[in-house]
Amino acid sequence: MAKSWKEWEKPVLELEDTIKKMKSLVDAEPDPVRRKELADRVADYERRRDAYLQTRYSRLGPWEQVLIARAEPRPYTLDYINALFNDFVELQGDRKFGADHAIVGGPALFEDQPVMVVGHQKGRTIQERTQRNFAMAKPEGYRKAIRLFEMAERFAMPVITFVDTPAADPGVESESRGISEAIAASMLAMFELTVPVLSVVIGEGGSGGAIGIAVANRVFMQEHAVYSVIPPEGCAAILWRAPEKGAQAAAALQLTSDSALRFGLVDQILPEPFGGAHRDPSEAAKTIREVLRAGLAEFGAMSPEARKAQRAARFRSMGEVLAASNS
Amino acid sequence: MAKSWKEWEKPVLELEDTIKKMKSLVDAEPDPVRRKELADRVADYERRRDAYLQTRYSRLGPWEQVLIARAEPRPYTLDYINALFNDFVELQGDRKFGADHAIVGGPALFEDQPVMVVGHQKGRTIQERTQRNFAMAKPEGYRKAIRLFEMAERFAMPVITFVDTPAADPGVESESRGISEAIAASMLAMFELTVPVLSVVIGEGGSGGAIGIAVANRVFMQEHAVYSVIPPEGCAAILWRAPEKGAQAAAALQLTSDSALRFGLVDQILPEPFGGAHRDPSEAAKTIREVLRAGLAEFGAMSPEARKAQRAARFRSMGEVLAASNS
Amino acid sequence: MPFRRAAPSPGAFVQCANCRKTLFAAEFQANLKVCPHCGHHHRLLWDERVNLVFDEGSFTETDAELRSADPLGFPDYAEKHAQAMERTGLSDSVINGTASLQGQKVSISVSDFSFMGGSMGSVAGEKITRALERGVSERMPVIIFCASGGARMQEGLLSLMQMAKTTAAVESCRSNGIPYIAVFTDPTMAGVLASYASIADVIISEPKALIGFAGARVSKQAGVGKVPDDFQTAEFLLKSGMLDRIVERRNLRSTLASLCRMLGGHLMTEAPRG
Amino acid sequence: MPFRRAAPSPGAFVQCANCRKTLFAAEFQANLKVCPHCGHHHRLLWDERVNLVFDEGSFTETDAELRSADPLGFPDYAEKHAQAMERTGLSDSVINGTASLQGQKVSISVSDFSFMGGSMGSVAGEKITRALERGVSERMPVIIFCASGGARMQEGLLSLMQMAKTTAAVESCRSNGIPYIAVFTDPTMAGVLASYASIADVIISEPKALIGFAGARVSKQAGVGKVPDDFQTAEFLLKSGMLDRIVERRNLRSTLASLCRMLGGHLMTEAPRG
Ligand SMILES: [Zn+2]
Ligand SMILES: [Zn+2]
Repeated sequence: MAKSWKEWEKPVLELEDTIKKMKSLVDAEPDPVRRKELADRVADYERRRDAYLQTRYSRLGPWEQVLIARAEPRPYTLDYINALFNDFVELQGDRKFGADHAIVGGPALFEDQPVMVVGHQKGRTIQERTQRNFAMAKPEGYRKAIRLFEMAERFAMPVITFVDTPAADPGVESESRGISEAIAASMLAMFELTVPVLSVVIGEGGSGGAIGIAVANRVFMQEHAVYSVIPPEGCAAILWRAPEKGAQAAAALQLTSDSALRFGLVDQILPEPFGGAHRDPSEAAKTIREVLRAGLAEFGAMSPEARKAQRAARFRSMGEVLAASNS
Repeated sequence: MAKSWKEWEKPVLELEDTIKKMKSLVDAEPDPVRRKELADRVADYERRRDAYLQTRYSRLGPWEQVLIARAEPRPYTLDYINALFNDFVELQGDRKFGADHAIVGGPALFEDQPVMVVGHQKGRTIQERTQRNFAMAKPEGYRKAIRLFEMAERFAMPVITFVDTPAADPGVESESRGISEAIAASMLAMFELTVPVLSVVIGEGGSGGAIGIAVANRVFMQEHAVYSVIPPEGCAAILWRAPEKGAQAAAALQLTSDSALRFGLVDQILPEPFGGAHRDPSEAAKTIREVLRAGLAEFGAMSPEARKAQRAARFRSMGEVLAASNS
Repeated sequence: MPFRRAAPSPGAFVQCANCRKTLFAAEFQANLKVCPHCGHHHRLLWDERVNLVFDEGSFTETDAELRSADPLGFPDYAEKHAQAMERTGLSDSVINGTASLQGQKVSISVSDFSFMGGSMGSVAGEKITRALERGVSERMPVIIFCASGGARMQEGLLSLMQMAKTTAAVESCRSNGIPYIAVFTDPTMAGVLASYASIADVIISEPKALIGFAGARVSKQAGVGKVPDDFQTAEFLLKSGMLDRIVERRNLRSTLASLCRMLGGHLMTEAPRG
Repeated sequence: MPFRRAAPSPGAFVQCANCRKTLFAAEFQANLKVCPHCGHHHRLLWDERVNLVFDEGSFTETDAELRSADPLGFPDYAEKHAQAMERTGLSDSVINGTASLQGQKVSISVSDFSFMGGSMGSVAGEKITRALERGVSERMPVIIFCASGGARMQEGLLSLMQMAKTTAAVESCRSNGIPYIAVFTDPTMAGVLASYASIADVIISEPKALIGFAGARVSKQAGVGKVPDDFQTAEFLLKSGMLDRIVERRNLRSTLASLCRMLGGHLMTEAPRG
């Protein structure tokens, strides 16, 4: 069982190192024939790298998907906000208790249209990770989100959310301030909206912490994101008293994008540049841009009542039950 | 300057002591003539007591009004709830942070009609006073009130509030959890209501802490209650750097019920049994019952939109301004 | 479905799970499974709960035909589920129905912790949703008795989505003026607490019930401050503003009846619909 | 009313109220009264504020005819008020108007602390209310700059009622889709903070502004816990979730313009009314 996404990216990193060195040789080579030869070899190496990435990423197992969904170089919410929106003004207060940096949000322009953006935010440096509590939001994070959702409704702004959290914060303080109520109230607030709501699962869709801001008219999921009712390690701990069996649990939980699509729980998988979104963030953003544009057009054309009803109906249909013939 | 309402009630208490003793003499007296004589004297003492109370309470100065409004034997919110309503079920949670016992509230039946009752609650024992923080509500008290107002709206229940607080809690914790926001949001929630809202100022109408739950279609004020923008001691401290000049400040602030009525800031003064509501709580409750009944009938007959508009218009008209002829 | 269980045999004993005192089973049962010594409220089976609260003979089960589908083919799930059905005589962790409460008709849903820890998969989520929707369509208050360890992980993401689905049904109650009262019983946890349970109009809990988002061990590891002695108990949640009141079992019926009468008052007087 | 004040005489000096360094008055003025050494944001007069934020020459004053009435005949009030008018050239603590912000028309209200501590009596309450109502009637965003010690006690209960009156006007903005942005400047206190100021859609503060419900001395006496060093500063309120952001004076114009453009976007595209 792999411990990090770096394990299978090691050959790539080595290849890229070689390519880089050879490229400097190409530049330095005076003889045109010899230069051509070297350039061909570089191109060959690049093809090999691409082929490897394409093969490797097309057959990632569920556990490897978990690892890549959690990978630090993966683009985070603020990366996409910077790439996709203009004039983002972050609004911080929940107006009740505190400022939670595990969820960011505020108004922004998407192709000149005002929208309200809300998303979980991880950190890259140790300091930022601590400040953002590893994107594990506390009650005040969800209450800030609620405030922004309600503001969007008042000003007829579509809502766009980015989902990327291991889980909601489970600490003693979060319990005492009602983390459960905050998550439930956030979902409730999203069901009350009559503006269009679009969500994109960009990394870890971690249980209640994720669904708390993912009650949308349409939910997109990036190819290598995961979405799960419980972290695989937690599942393994409960089922087999063996948290290290996370890989087995990941397989059992079917937490990958293709499973979520198959069960009708997300609406569309967003293909990532091969080798993952982190290899080409602007290409990944472009894909998101296109589905957001289409989604805003589609739901923008609906009546407010129809948007609210569609959202409720979308979730109403979820679940697989049988009916006993005689009861 | 009196320090306590007991100062002018001392002669009454002495008289009542005498009356009590004489009554036992009457009962013990075998001779009918002598008994008649004694009984006449008792009646005479009672007349004198009543006359004293009536005179004394009809000419209480502003500062004495402040003292009586704060007096411990005065009926508090829960006393009136018990006297006026059936089936009161106290609901405690603000669903955000805590349970504040300085404000109580919940659904109850008023003459078989479901209503939502909310009020500041003082304590009589030292223990209860501490538990209720002297009726100085924290943010969670106002947020509980907001929750109850919104619930009343969902279930078409009229709202009745009882106002009796020296002030909102000014402590460091209340500041950090947004006592100002909580008061403002509570007023806002009351302006949003389309159900009838009636308020009764029963004791101390203490500045922001009071108006926070007093945004009603009709505001009643008991005869000996006070309603002020600032406690007189605080006013004296600011104006004259002499908190002990509370009596002067009380006069300057015009915080009595007749002033409030004269400025059109309350709609009706509720006469109290002579000697104050505490001398006959059930009589005081009866007066409140009648105005509540009339108020519910009057506003119950209005449309929801008209009720909301009347409430906004009521407060819109408050304030005394002049217009300069040339500007 | 067996509705009234057999009375305990005369002379049988049980032990209080809290104070460990030995009690006559019949007396224990007669005392609503509340220990006469320490007041501990032991867990009730779903039908004991129904008998405790609602008018005698007024309960009619609904949605009984729903069965779990094992959509993921999750390891051992089909087996465990079949065993639970066998052992409890129930088809899943939630039982729906209508009943009357001091004469007022209500839509109810009762979780039974003895069925796979009361966990919420597609069937439980569908039933909770239908109980709330029935309140809306038939204009009556909804009472849900919670007893659950959380979402049922064996149904994966489908279970997580039940959180949203049930919340949508609560939204429908709220926007249609239907009162919804939640009663937390021991335990009310995780995905259930973080969805329909916590957004009821009124929340009541039985004394000492365990109520929380995360397992206590996880919370304590995650927290930096000290852990209160009563952490994740009903008493802790009351202080934290998450509950409206803690009601002893013997007063539950009258409290719920008062609340339904008052919050549902407008349903009595409104013009009949469609 | 004098709109542009005279420039400071060349060579004049001022002292920073925070770091006590001596500054050239002209430089200080050019730097928007922000100390170049310590970044301290000194209080602005109302017209300096308007010049700082809005498009040049776009300000038109409204509601200038309103005058205080001394309804209580409060000791010394008439005198103090007359002196304040004399000293400041203002008629009361709040100045209303319309202006444009990067071309977008907005309704504005500016409190000036130099007039009786920016306190809110009937005139200030009426003006705040009208600025908000003008936003509703003319379909434009509202920006209110707060600078106030609280309610004006010399108008007694009438001042307290301004809290409710202004809140009603905020409610009208909210239910009519009119964005309302509050800018807290040093100081924003008491009855102003506990009414219209705290329920703006977006709340911005200048750095280090004093913001609080009660006087710091009262708070400290009332509290049991320890008092944070930054108690009742903008930075404290940001951490407490009461503000959306702290914006330096030089960025205020662009932040406000962005917000008005985005939150008021629907006002641009809607069909013209009445
Ligand atoms: Zn026991
Ligand atoms: Zn300085």
